[in-house]
Amino acid sequence: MDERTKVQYVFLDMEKVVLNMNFLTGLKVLVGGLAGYQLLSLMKKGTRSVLRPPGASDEDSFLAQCIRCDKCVQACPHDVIKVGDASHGVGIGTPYIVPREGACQLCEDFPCVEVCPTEALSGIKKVSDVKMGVAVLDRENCIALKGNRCEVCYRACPLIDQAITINYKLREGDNIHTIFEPIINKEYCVGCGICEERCVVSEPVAIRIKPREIEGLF
Amino acid sequence: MKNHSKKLPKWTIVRRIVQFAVLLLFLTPFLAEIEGENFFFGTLSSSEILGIMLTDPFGALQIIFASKTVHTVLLIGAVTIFAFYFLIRGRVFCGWVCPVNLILEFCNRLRKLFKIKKRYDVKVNRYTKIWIALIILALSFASSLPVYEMFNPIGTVMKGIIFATGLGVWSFIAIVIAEVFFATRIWCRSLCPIGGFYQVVGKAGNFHVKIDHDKCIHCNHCKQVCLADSEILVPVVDQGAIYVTAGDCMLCGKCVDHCNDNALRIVPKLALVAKKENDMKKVEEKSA
Amino acid sequence: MVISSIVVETVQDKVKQVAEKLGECEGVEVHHVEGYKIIITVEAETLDASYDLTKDFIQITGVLAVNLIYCNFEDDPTLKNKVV
Amino acid sequence: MELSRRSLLKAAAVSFALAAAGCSSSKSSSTSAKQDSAVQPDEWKKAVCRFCGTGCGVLCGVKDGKLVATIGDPDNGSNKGLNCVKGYYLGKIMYGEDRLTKPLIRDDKTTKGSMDGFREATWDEALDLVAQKLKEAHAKDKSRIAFWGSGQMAITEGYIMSKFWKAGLLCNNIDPNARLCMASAVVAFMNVFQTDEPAGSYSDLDEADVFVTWGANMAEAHPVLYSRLTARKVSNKGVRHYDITTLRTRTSETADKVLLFKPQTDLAIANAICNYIIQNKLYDEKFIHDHVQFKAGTENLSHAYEDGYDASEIGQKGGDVWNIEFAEFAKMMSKYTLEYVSELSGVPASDIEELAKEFANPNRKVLSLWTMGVNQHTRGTWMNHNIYNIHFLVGKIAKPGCGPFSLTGQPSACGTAREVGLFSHRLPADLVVNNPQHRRFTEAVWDLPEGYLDPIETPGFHTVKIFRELSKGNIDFLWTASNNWAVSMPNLTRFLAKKPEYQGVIDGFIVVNEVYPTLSAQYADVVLPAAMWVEREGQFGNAERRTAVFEKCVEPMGEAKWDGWIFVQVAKRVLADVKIGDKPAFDVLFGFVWDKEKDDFVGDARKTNRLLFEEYRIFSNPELKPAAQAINKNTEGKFESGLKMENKQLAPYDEYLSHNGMTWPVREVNGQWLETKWRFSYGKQEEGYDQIGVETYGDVGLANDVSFYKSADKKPSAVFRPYEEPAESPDEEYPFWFCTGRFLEHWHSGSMTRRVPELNRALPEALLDMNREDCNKLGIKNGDKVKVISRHGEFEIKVSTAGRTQPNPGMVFAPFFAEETLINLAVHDYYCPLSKEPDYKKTCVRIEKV
Repeated sequence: MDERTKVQYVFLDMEKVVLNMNFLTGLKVLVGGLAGYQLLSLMKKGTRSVLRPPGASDEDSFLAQCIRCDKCVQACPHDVIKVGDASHGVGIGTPYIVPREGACQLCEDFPCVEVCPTEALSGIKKVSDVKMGVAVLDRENCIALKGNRCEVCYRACPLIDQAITINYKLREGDNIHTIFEPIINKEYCVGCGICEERCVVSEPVAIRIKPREIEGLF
Repeated sequence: MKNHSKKLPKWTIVRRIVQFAVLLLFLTPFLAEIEGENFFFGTLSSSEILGIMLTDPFGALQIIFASKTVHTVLLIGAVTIFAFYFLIRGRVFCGWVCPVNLILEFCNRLRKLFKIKKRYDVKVNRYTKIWIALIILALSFASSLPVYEMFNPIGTVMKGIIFATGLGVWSFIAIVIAEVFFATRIWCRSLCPIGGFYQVVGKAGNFHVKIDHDKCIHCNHCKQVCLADSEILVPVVDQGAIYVTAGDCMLCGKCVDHCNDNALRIVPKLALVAKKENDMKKVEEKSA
Repeated sequence: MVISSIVVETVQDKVKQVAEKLGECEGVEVHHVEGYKIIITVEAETLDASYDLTKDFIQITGVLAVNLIYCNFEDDPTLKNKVV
Repeated sequence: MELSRRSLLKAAAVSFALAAAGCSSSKSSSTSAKQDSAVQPDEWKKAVCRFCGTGCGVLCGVKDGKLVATIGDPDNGSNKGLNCVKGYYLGKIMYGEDRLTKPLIRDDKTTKGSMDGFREATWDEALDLVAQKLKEAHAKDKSRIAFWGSGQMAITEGYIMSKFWKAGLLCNNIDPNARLCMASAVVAFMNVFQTDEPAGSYSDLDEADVFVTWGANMAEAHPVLYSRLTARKVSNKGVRHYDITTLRTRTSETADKVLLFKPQTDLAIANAICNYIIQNKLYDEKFIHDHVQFKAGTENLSHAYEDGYDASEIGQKGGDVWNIEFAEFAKMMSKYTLEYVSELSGVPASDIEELAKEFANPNRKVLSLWTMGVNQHTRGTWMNHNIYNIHFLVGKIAKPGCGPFSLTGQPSACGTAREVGLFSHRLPADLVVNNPQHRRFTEAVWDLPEGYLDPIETPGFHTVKIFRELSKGNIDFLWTASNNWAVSMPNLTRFLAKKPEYQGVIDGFIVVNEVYPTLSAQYADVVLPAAMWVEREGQFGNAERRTAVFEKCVEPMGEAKWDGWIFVQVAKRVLADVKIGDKPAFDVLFGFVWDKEKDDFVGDARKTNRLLFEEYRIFSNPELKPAAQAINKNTEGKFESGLKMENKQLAPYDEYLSHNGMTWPVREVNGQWLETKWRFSYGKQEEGYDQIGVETYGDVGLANDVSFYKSADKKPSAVFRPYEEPAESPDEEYPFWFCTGRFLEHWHSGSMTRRVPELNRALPEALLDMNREDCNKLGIKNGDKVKVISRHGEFEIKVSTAGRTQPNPGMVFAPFFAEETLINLAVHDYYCPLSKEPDYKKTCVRIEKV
């Protein structure tokens, strides 16, 4: 058998494929595909405010790169990584963290990043490489700002005295007590969420993590 | 006359053992959580065994299309798996590893057991799954999302057992319903894009079902039990080819086990050689 | 009810007028004005309605940019159907 | 519901936007709905926080017989409505899901160590059993019974127990958990001033120029006081804070200078400061002349680990002191040069010198503050002495903003443990059992025949001794209340029957008054469910001598009963056949508060507490009882001198209710009761000075306008105390110092705060703080589980390098609040030979990765 026969053979297969494609089925697939595309683009907007595990790049490329294999979930020794369900839109099957229910403990060796087969979680060598988000203090509900000695977020912070520092200021109308005001330093805060997990105020929690890079949609 | 007493379905037994072993393997991290390192963990999308990264090549393709970049880690894991199936036969994955197939085989048995009659038995061309796979890759490229991984019932069967989440559960349920009530093996035969992917890869497989034309009595048992599609056996049984070369063959060995005349065997043979021999046989027959 | 928060950036000396204008829109609430930035919340029945409401903000004289910051759409009835 | 959810969502949305836009302001015109408090209380009652020694005032909101809210009392001058996070959630401590509400009896001793094996019982059955066991053991040998009380008992409760045990059972085996916490301070106070508790008050914090914290992590352990210290610093640029510590804590973080010393060398650092002051003649000559007598004492005390230590020769004479001249004192000090001490302690000589200069600077008011780092020390009493020595040399004591101020750890360590005399060697109001005049005075107050208390002239078992004897099977009956010894005692490996030779805790009969199934309850034979915090009326005495009343707000939960009621019920049963003179003993001791017909106290909570307090008040107001006054004034000349009991004069009970508590001595001036903020300091009583005390007993016109009228010869003692080696030092086998302590979120053994979900969430587990360098050496990662092993025991714990405390290499730290991480299994029980307070700060351990 010569080379030509071989090539013929290959083409024969291809031919079969094309011939076997019913036009109508093809149309259906096409329409379905387009509809799916529309749906996906819409759903994509739905994942913006979810906190991703360490090493996630911006949301779009994260969604592109995450193979939804759940290895990070299995690798997390603290069982805090959850898997997105249908309500996460296209984020379905992707890992995320709800700090209030279990914050990232910033393991020294980052097993979640270590096991990621794609680059969805990557680029983390040390804690300061992490940029999951940034903590935001709810100034209305924080009891430390009212003068109570709380600052649980500050003492729980794994980057104590860097990511959260205390601003000592005299309490208004009281010259013998100080307000220990937690200050979040964006350049150091990695967004692990331990502060949110530990905060003693509920409904609403007085310190929350704003997921990284929330950008305008419009 | 030949002895028609039932013989031991050797291939099926071995295959079942492998299928369940794989299932167990993926459950090990959950069945026995050993502190520290598990020798295995992960899902079918991506896993690690003894520290070796294994990644589903079709998933990896989607990631590459979606992210428009190629990463070495991803490649290493995917190429390892790809090479394995490339060397043996693409759809060995479907026949021997995929849990969905296992479950569908089981469903099929149940259906037979309960004698559920299908009012429709929809048939879709077995090449459709290649198109689906292509569309998925195109969609992944266009939407920057690994599209199939969001619905993938294969990953979900595992995850489903473990986490019970994901859209894949729904696609899986849909598949089961279709299997039991509407169409026989339509998912595996015609729709599953991973099957489609491996169907293409399967062209290059180096293991084949071989027929001994002297023994074949054309009883067509083999076609009835074929997990892929009976038509892949047509060239060997009816047209004189020696090897089953269709990309769809899963090397499940069902045809071998069910051939009462021992006409079928699974043999290693380079793909090109097998094709060449097939062609020669054809030429011979024509000339004869 | 879909609730979104938006930072509207304006020409420095138009910030007051813009804030007033925005305040007049239904479902829009102005929370804070600082420098050239205005912080508002938008309430609408669905995501699409939110979008319709906010896409015209850029037309208001003095508005330089409209940035969506946060959007809670879990209560959007249309989305619910689509997803499941 | 929907509306509030919406407003919350909106508030969150706005906060994100504010942050994203980089807006600084919180004064947004946000319309987010204020969280409307779910329930409006019917009435607000006054109480005192039941945690640390600060004594913050709180208001309790009561509705339908339930405590629905607690807030800081804005009218309380001390905390002005502020609380720490524990105080913020104070009310929730009463409503943990597993409150004990029925008496429990264990029939099978082998089930000890768990709550299994208990059966519910009636009060009568439980009380009868307790009384019977107590009576049996008491009849066998008085030394075979013991009561372990607490600085968390209310004053009247401590008073009842003290009276029952000392006068009713004529037994001195009664001690409080304050022994683990304040005993070194107490013994030093008695040695130095012959009267307990500091001269100053919290107001000193508002006036000091220099703060020196010695082994005190105030930022965590005295949160609201620390807010006050910080306020002084924030509002006055020149104010400096020196933190003298063995490991960096949150307190170090705000200090201007941290003097990080090798454990135990604080003794030498204080002496180096004294020496520097002496060598450079920076001392206040006139003050020394007018007020100070110098002494030296026994040295080379060795270490109190063996059971026989107290009875040994050195154990017996360890407390001896004798007078010396100033020159001799100076000579003894001269060894402690900056160079020598710097070498010994690891603190730069320049830092010690700088601090010494601050002390010596006549224009700077210096306030020394200390707690467990100084007290829980194998030379705790000595270390207290050494701090006083510095203040005496420069005359900085008993003046506003100036002074050595010992902080307390518990809400009523002063009020109950110390003032009521719940110690094995004490009687109420600074009196001690081995002084005949003190016994006579006590007999007079308690209507006992003369000489009745002579059987208790020998002090009983101190805390560590009680538990050592219990573990060896030498105590048959132990009763504890308001404490959790099975978590807080050191060397639990010995005390919790983890060794075959120490099974006493299983064999002995143990009664525990408890509110929750703590580890102590799990080792009990009988658990008596006690009323908690504001389920009864009570009184606390805090670190600044402030006595304050907390009102009863709600009924005790279930069948729980007031500790006072439990004590008296048992007393009634035990003393049934005992007579004092010709009267039934029970009637003599408790007849005045007990209604036999009713089988209950004569009045309600208020009346009963008032009656008890008014009797207790006679101790410090002897004019209320002629027989007592006669001994106080020594009118018959039977004794060397009078007693000056009025030095800690108390106001009538109701005065404390109408004020937010008052600091004793409280003096009656023109029908007004006026508190004293600065004892021994002459000035107007109205302004908080000790005018009446100084005028009555002391001398006006001495140096600094102070007069230490309660001290022998009106001169307190500066006692030279040298540096001596710690009990254990790191070696190859046990290379780490292991220090223990407390954190802000949890109170002591965590039995209350860990049942408040918010607090438990804030700090869910105890971690071992380690230095990263050490971790790297041992291959340990943050979060790894390790085993901490000492010569005495071991426990497992997770490692943290997060930095809440920052130990230097060679030092590790863990808090003791978590009963699942029982760190005291490894902590040794070496104690200060003088105060018998164990050293929790310096166990040597090794660390192994699990």
